[in-house]
Amino acid sequence: MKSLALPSHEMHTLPIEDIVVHHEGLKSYLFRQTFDIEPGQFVMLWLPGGDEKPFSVSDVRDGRIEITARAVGPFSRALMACKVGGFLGLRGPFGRGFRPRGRGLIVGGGIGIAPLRYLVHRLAQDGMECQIALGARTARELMFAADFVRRGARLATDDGSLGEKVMVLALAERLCAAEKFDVIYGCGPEVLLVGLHQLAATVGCDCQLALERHMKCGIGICGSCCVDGSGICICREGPVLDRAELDQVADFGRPHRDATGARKN
Amino acid sequence: MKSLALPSHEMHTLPIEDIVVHHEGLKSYLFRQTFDIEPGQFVMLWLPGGDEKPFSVSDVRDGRIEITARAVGPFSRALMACKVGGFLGLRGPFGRGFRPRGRGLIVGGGIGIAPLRYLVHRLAQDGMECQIALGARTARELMFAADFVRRGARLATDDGSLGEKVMVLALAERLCAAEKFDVIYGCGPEVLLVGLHQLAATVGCDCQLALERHMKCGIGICGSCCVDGSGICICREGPVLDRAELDQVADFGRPHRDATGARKN
Amino acid sequence: MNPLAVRIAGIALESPLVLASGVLGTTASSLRRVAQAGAGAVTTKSCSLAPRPGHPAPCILPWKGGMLNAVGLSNPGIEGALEEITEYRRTCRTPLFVSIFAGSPAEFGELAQRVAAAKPDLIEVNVSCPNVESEFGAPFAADPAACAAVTRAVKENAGGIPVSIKLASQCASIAKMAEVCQRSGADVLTAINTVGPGMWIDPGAGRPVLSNLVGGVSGTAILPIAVRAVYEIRRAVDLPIIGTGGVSCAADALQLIMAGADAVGLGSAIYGGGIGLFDEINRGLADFLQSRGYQSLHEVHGMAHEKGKP
Amino acid sequence: MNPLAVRIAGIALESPLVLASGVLGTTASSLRRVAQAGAGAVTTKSCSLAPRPGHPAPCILPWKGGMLNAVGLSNPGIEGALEEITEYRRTCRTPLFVSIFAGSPAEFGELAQRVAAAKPDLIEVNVSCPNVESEFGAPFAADPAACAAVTRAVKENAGGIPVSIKLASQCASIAKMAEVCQRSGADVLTAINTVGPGMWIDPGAGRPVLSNLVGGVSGTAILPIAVRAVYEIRRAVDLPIIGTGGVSCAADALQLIMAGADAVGLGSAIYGGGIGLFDEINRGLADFLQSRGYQSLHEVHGMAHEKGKP
Ligand SMILES: Cc1cc2nc3c(=O)[nH]c(=O)nc-3n(C[C@H](O)[C@H](O)[C@H](O)COP(=O)(O)OP(=O)(O)OC[C@H]3O[C@@H](n4cnc5c(N)ncnc54)[C@H](O)[C@@H]3O)c2cc1C
Ligand SMILES: Cc1cc2nc3c(=O)[nH]c(=O)nc-3n(C[C@H](O)[C@H](O)[C@H](O)COP(=O)(O)OP(=O)(O)OC[C@H]3O[C@@H](n4cnc5c(N)ncnc54)[C@H](O)[C@@H]3O)c2cc1C
Ligand SMILES: Cc1cc2nc3c(=O)[nH]c(=O)nc-3n(C[C@H](O)[C@H](O)[C@H](O)COP(=O)(O)O)c2cc1C
Ligand SMILES: Cc1cc2nc3c(=O)[nH]c(=O)nc-3n(C[C@H](O)[C@H](O)[C@H](O)COP(=O)(O)O)c2cc1C
Ligand code: FES
Ligand code: FES
Repeated sequence: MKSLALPSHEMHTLPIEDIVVHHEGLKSYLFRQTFDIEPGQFVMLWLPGGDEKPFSVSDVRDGRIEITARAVGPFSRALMACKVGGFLGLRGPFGRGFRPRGRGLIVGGGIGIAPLRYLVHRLAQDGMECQIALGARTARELMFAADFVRRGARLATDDGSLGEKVMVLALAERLCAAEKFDVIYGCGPEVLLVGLHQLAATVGCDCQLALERHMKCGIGICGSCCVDGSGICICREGPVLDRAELDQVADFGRPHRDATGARKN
Repeated sequence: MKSLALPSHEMHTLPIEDIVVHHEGLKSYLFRQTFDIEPGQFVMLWLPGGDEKPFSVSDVRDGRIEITARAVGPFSRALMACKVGGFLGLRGPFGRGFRPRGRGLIVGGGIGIAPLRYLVHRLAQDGMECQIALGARTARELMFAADFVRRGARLATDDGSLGEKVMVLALAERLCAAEKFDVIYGCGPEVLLVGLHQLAATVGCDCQLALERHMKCGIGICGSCCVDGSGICICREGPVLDRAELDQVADFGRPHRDATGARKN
Repeated sequence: MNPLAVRIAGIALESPLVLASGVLGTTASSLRRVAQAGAGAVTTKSCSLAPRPGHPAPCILPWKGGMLNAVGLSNPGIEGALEEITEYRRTCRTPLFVSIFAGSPAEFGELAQRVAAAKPDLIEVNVSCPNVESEFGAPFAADPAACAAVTRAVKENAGGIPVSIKLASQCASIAKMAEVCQRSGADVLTAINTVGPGMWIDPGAGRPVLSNLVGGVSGTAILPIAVRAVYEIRRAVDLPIIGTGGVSCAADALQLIMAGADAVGLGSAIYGGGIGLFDEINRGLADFLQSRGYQSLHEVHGMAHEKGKP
Repeated sequence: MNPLAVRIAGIALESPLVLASGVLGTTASSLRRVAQAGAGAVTTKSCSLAPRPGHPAPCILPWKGGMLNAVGLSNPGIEGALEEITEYRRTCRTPLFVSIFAGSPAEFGELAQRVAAAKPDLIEVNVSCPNVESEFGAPFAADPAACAAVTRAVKENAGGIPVSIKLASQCASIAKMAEVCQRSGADVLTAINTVGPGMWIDPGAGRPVLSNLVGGVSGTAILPIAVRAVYEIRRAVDLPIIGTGGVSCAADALQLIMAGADAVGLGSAIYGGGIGLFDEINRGLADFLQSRGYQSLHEVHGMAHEKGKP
């Protein structure tokens, strides 16, 4: 007679211990670490009295969890207004993160760079080799650039303000032509992920790509994050899917669903 | 943020595997052992569709739990009518049992002999020495006599039909005069227990005596088993109390309470 | 013979376990996935005529005793729902129950008619939503007359598809409500919906967590209330019952079945057990039957009502 | 200054934690023991004019989500209760709340008068018992007029001793009930009593376990319902509230306090935690206050009602 498991997703209401301002609309928030979380997993971040949204972790070090957010709408703008000492609610860890193995190619675009930073740190810690290719619209959107460059990352921007003026997918293709990887780890706009999925198929390696879908519960109950096709929950079995799992995602790279559950067109 | 402990008192509904008939109003019931229970602890025994009452365990061996009951009223009479294969509900273990230490004198009267049988077996198993004195009204009320005699027990009956024709307390006093014990373990009518408590004080040893009070819940909630004085719950901190604890029982050997909570006079 | 096979209102289920409405029930793909995991039938998230985004997160909160939710009946509206129903039908044979809700009997009738065209196996009527025509916006589920009107409106428009009314425990007498529904033409009853409502305050923030402040209580916390509700309904009427509320293991499901449920809904516990729970509970039920020498679930159905010794 | 000291209706409590009625509350000795364990006040088991043996066991059943009970209001009657009250008073200074119940307003008045003579600190009125004068034997707690009549009858006979009405969540609106009680003279409100009722069937026996078949649900399962009830009551009236239901740790107690409770009842959780729980929760509350830099509980009292950012 098994009983309902106790939730591992209790609210951890914690003061912001520090804020790193990349620019006014792109900041990293540091909290005391009160639970374990792996690269690619996410937290639900609650503005007490307001909404709660999914955010990856951009680092865990020295007993602190770091979240990096970009202002895109009402929630993330409210987040930008939070000050050190203010209390936010974190629940987690949610989902299934990256499962590092072998030699990796790490490819990120835009805010998708955030979880990859934690992944890179973790791989370095575990002595696993990897190449890194990152892209963003402009230099100021490419956060943590110095840290990444120190680890040998190739950079690309749309306007050439940092690194090469190419698409990050082109960097990735170039690296794949030069050497053999076991896995491509990716996070960023879905169009980039579709490209990486094809690239992995072409060069014959696996991939682990972090998807985004509309999330309400984060725990595999509401169904709002379920992909068409296999029907799996991105919040629970994802957000990181491997190549075979992505083959079963019918709406990969295609319009997906909004808060009503209707397909966006 | 601790959550309510899961109950260890789930219902175990089990078929009666065997019945030992001491006489028509005194039987032992054997069940498959599905939980651990110590000598002196008790179970709540449920007749499905009927009441539930507290019963000690008279043995645990070969993966079976044994309960020995005497017919005294409606519940125990219904129990006597149960057949092998019939299902009864057991919840347990409840309460705090005997805490064996040093050299023991075991003294029991009437149905109070039942839990002492398990205690004697356990002491023998653990290689701890003890003397045994048991009493009952008649030979047929003195169950397990052969087993006990094999272990050196002194027996007494009111009518002299087995062992000596004295009060069991007298046997106990005689044994205490002859040698020194660390603990007197006792179970039986409260008047016997009061005598043993005094005996322990007189000879200067500890005692561990199993009390009975009216029980409804067995888990320290309803308060019906609370003793006057210290106010402790017999179902939870007892039924086995030591000498110091008994010193704080204001109604020890005096009228105690019925199902309404009123003092019986 | 499959010992777990049951039949309600003529619908044959391979397992008594039914995915409860509102859980993983918006898209054809996720419904199909749950069906493949061992559900005997799947119920869609309740749909309304117009799309509804529902309440913002936090709207689903697991807590130590179960779950709280104030999803706010988000759904893509009947158009979107019909697309999913059609797609599900095309790719999966497991019986499909479509849940609907509306603000008035007339709207319920309209919805039923549109849903019936897609030929689900059963239409489940969620009456735990505010009745916009009532003076106080009280839910239909607490008002016998309103509930009767809804039942009739849906029946008239369901084109012969069996109709289940989903009762709530928050009413003066759930047995009375069951009788009213039976008289008004219900073919099946589902019981219960969420209980409460409840509120969860995060002490660290000093604020209620749910964006809607309060939400319905489900999961383990409500199991005894669901068992009592099913027991009372079974005593009052002889309609098939989909017993729902707090089930997370085979023993829980057996409680509902012994109280009189013909099928058993499963919702919140998927959080703790994943969709593998369907298979796990199916196996637990089969093991129980075998260990007691029963040939099928029918032998224990409603047995808690029998008097005397077991 | 003791940061946990609170005052309700002029009664000074050293801790907000109150032993809930019906738990370890029949004898002077056990009440005293709980007081010594750190309760700010203790409530007696509800007593009636005549003695009542209550229902046979099983009448209290812990289950994975909390507790079920159908003790059947067993009590030694007012004579026996008065003896215990006197004995408690003689040996213990911790405030004593005496709970009473009866079948009619007149009987409630008579009980109140007799209890008042023993000078408890507060009389708590258990209105979750059937009203013998009502056509359906429905509990007073669900009927505003009956509840008002009881409140007035007790107030008139309480000789100035503060009176708390103990509300149940099973009513159309607990906020409305609170208003009715306030208007009728209540000094304090206690909320909530048990929820449900619920039933637990043992699958092995195929029978309901409680001898009474159904019982009230308490413990963790009802915490969110209690929090919501207190929140609603606090919005409706400004009487002190003894928030009760499902508390088993300091965080739970804080939920009720932030929802608006002035004191916090503790009952079922004593099963899991023993009476050591009083001390444990007291320490947890003090730690929370200190870690957040608050001087006293008053600073967080009702804070969940404040709008905007924390
Ligand atoms: C697994 C996961 C990890 C994420 N990690 C990060 C991160 O590390 N840093 C970061 O800045 N952002 C991250 N996001 C995105 C972040 O959740 C949204 O940017 C944020 O919710 C936007 O809210 P808003 O009110 O500011 O904008 P809105 O105007 O509400 O929305 C802007 C866009 O954000 C997305 N979005 C909005 N609400 C949700 C939701 N509930 N679930 C999923 N997507 C939503 C949609 O694409 C929407 O079009 C992550 C999303 C997911 C699913
Ligand atoms: C800790 C404990 C261990 C026990 N172990 C045994 C045992 O091993 N074998 C055995 O035969 N008996 C044992 N008893 C006693 C047994 O519980 C009662 O004999 C039985 O409940 C009688 O029920 P009845 O309906 O047959 O008789 P009733 O006519 O109801 O009662 C007869 C007498 O039994 C006692 N009794 C009745 N109900 C209860 C109750 N709920 N709680 C406590 N005492 C009650 C009272 O002294 C009462 O006067 C034990 C009791 C306790 C408290
Ligand atoms: C997140 C969530 C959403 C729900 N949405 C609906 C719904 O749309 N329609 C409905 O009738 N019931 C809905 N329910 C109620 C469930 O169908 C079910 O009756 C209730 O949760 C009790 O079952 P459970 O304890 O197994 O979850 C919802 C429940 C949950 C937890
Ligand atoms: C075994 C038991 C007996 C109870 N008896 C009474 C009672 O006599 N009078 C009363 O007003 N409430 C009674 N209650 C209700 C409690 O006082 C309390 O309101 C309820 O249990 C919720 O609190 P909890 O979850 O902390 O137990 C009883 C509860 C339990 C568990
Ligand atoms: S976000 Fe609810 S199921 Fe994934
Ligand atoms: S039997 Fe209920 S407290 Fe001991």
